[in-house]
Amino acid sequence: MSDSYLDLRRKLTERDRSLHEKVVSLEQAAALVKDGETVGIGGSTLSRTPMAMVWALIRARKKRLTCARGITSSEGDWLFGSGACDHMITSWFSQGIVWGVSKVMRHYTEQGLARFDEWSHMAMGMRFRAGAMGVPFLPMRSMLGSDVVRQRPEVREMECPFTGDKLLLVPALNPDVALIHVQRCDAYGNAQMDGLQFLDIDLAMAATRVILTTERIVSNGQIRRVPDQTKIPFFAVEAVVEVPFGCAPHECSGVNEPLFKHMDYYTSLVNKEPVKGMAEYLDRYVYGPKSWTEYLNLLGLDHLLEAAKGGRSVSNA
Amino acid sequence: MSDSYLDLRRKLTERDRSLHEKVVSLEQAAALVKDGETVGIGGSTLSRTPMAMVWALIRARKKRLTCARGITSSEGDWLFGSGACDHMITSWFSQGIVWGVSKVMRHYTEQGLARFDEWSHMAMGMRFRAGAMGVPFLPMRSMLGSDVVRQRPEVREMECPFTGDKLLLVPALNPDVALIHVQRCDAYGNAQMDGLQFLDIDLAMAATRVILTTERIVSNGQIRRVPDQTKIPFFAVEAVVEVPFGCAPHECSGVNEPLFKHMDYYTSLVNKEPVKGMAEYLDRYVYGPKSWTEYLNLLGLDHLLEAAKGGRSVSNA
Amino acid sequence: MSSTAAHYTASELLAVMSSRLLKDGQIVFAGVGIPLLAATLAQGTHCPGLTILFEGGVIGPVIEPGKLPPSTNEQRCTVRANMVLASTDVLLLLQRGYVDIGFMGGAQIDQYGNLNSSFIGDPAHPKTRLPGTGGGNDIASLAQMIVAMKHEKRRFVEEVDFVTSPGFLRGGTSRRDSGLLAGGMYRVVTDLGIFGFDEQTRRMKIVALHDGVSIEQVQDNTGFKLEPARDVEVTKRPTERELEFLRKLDPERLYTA
Amino acid sequence: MSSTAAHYTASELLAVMSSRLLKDGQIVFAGVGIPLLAATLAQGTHCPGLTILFEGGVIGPVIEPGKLPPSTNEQRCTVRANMVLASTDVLLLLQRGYVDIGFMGGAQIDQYGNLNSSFIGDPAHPKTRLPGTGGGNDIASLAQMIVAMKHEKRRFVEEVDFVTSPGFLRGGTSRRDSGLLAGGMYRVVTDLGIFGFDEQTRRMKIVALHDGVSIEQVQDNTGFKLEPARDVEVTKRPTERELEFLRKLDPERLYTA
Repeated sequence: MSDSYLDLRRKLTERDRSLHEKVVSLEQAAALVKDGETVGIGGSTLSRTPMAMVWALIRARKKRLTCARGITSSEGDWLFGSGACDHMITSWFSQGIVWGVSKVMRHYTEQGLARFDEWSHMAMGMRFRAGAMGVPFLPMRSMLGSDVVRQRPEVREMECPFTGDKLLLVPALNPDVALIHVQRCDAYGNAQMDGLQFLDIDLAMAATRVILTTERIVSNGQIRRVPDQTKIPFFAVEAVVEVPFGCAPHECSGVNEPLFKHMDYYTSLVNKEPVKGMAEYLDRYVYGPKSWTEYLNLLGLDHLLEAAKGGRSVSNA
Repeated sequence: MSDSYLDLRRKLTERDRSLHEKVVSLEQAAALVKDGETVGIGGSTLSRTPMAMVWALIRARKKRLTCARGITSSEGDWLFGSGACDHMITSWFSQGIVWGVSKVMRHYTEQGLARFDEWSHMAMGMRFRAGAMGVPFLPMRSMLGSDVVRQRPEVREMECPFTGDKLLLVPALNPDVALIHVQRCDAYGNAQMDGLQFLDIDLAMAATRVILTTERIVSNGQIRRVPDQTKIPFFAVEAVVEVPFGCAPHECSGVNEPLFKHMDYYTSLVNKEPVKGMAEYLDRYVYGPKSWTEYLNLLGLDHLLEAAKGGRSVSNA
Repeated sequence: MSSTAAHYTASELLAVMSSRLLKDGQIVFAGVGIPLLAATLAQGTHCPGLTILFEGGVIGPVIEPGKLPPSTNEQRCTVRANMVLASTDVLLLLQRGYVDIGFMGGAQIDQYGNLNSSFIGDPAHPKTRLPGTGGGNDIASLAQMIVAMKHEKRRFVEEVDFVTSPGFLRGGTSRRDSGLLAGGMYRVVTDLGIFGFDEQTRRMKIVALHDGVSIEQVQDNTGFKLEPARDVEVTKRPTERELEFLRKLDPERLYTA
Repeated sequence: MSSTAAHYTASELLAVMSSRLLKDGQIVFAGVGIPLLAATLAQGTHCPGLTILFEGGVIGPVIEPGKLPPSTNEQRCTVRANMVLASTDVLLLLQRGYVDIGFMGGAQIDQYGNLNSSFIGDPAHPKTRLPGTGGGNDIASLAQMIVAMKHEKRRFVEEVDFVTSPGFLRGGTSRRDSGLLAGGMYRVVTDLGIFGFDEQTRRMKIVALHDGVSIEQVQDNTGFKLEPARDVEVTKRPTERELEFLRKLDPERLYTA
């Protein structure tokens, strides 16, 4: 985060940015993330969360990750509860509005076991956008005057040299790696996504490298037929993993709605006993299964197909 | 351009921003532009230029317009030569690389009859983007050190409070009106476009109001089936005009390639005698025809269909 | 008035009263729950040309009865929308000035309309860490606000523990002095009445009371002194049509129980 | 060497010599004309993994022989591209640091590699108003540059009338001191030779001469003193394969006549 402009550029040039195949397994992709790195997480709340990749990072016993996301849901619980992450940078952190306040988030933050830096949602967007643009900050007009800004020594206020308006300058956030799940991409990492984009495009361009998970890998020819649908260019991408239902139990637009019954079960389990409940959940659902497919099986094929029916039919209306 | 933040907001709230039909004729749309206003022009060079709207403004004998565009081609000649515009804000101004330097642009700028403010292309993009974001400026890292910046008293240099880097702050450009041509939109102004977007989306959101010309008007239902393809929201739009081949003699992606033979004829005519040649051209092609369709007829149906064949087949490869 | 209309929940009352504050043609940035119900109700009654925006990145969706989205970041929010765009860009519409009304719920509010959704107790050692602002701070900073919430003394406090979403901050010109040039609290809608803010002091005041509610009852449930406006009106009870619309919209009573 | 290879135009020489400077895997921001021909030639010879970016907003297009785009803002630029994006965003890739080489033509260059495409004569009262920078200033400000141009005394001047696209400005550290932290002139390719810039003074120097060209000939066609590098190489003449590729690409000789 405190890299100089030239450091940020150098990190990009150190990568092989030619058009080459980069399809790997979840485990191989997890090995690309180092302990202590800053990880940007795509999607928002219950939507297009790169859950399979978060699951793989926890299984790989990552430590001391700093994670950043627009709005954080149960994947934040997992990251805190597993010990993979001790620092979330986000605008909102719970399991989802319908389940009330996350007791896991409360336990870790109130006990001082982990840090939750709060920014406004637009500020998160501006920080990724500044990072994507290669500028050290962007100016904005919210957060001013509130206590949210008083908790954030990272910002600066300025008087606009053009208008005299008071503006808030928020610093660029350039994660070491971004985890992003898309509906389709090619083997090189040219990614196309449907529905809500959230902050993902700025996040992808702000990060030093992107790990893509995708519902399916399509041919480069398919991408090239509609290049104006490509949202992330291959040269930003370090690895591509094909993971059907890679957001479960969260949703993926046009693919599946959230697995609400599983989320109900999950929240009641971990909110009852944030540490013990989470340990039980992680043992059973994250460390236990041999593969992501086995994890999906644990969620239940009937539940999965029901959620998929809802996801596929969302635009039928 | 020197409106305060609250003035800019007020101008938006003065418009009827409800979902309502706003289909008008070219002539009615031209009446929405007032003498002396700042007009942002969509597209770039020979592409997706809102030529029909420029044509209509000239026929309506507009005066003292300030026009802004990423890259300016022969529509800039028309605007200078007709007397509709005496001030272009752009990064490049000629007829197109293949025709050399525009003698019309040269005549008007070298004789001091009109002003051509030069900014870098990215600076034009940043100025529209700042306008679209509701901030008074954006920071950037180019133009510094060059003579381009020395000609621009509008900018400020700053030392970044985060990094100490020298940055250029370019002021927001919020045109009174933006003219944008799209492949399709609905009667409310929800616009979808194919291929190159250029600066159009930022321009649309920076402007106080948008006049859309479109190859065809589609139903709102068609728009709502793929809302993630909508690029300009209806509430930014003041008027919608259906104008097939509305970019001729320039191109519209997927619709027609440039009418090169007409452009060859045009450039040889006006570059030989910038004033007299232009007067002749305007009389014949702009003031003369009774309608845009009659103008297209003057270009030649054979030429038009040939260009359309090229435009339609561009993605066949 | 029919017997159906005679019975309604506090949440239904909130939704109806809030919906009546919306005007046709407005662009409303809405949260899920009461705000979304109220905005949809307004569309179905007196505001056919009302446009809803969602924080996830949605302009002008159609809310299907029985398929309420669980958050503003979910695909159900995009159904038959006019436009889906990046979250950052929909939030920037607030900053650009395209939004007439920001409309959200509140957990804790103070006399100047400041909202807290971050911390109960001292932020350095909080009793409770709440989920935080989301887009709330941006909405409250950049648009005229309507807030719908239950009227309880612990929620209506003299000074919030933490200003997550700014109202008029410390009153007077303090909001503008902080650099927040536009927007501000317009109305707070509760199950007891409707509240506005004094033009000078920016303190909350009573604008209207719901049928059968007294000023004393409001004051008893408020942790600071509430002045009545010059003419305190009495609101009209929810109509059968309004209640039926709401019950069709939310048949499982997720938000209106 | 065959007889075909023995005959080539100055433009063909420029295209071939420039293409050889490109390396596989690079991301090249290319203008139309010689730069695009050279980049496409490189793809067809030693750089199959080279990616071309266009200012209009294109990543990784496929250039079809005989269908060269007339500008970098035209739909032909998008044919079979990997991605099409806003012009502002493709230019921001330069600022972010994603571009290895900016590659353009030049009308007038000076001893520090500054390019002028804005004014001939005094900018306040110019003899000739030229079209201006387009994206040239951005490319030259933010990326390592290769410039391909005809070698004429009136084009190679001691000091350009106007710095449109910055090289090393006034030499030494002046470029960096101006805030341009990255990029800078890498090579100038002409029909006489290949030129680089001294690491300290940042003045142009002779890196290589084309077959049969003397240092004197270069100096006679240059408006400032050109020092030779320590070892001035002699370039290898264009091969038959290179020339055939170019002639297939541009059968109408739009850019190679």
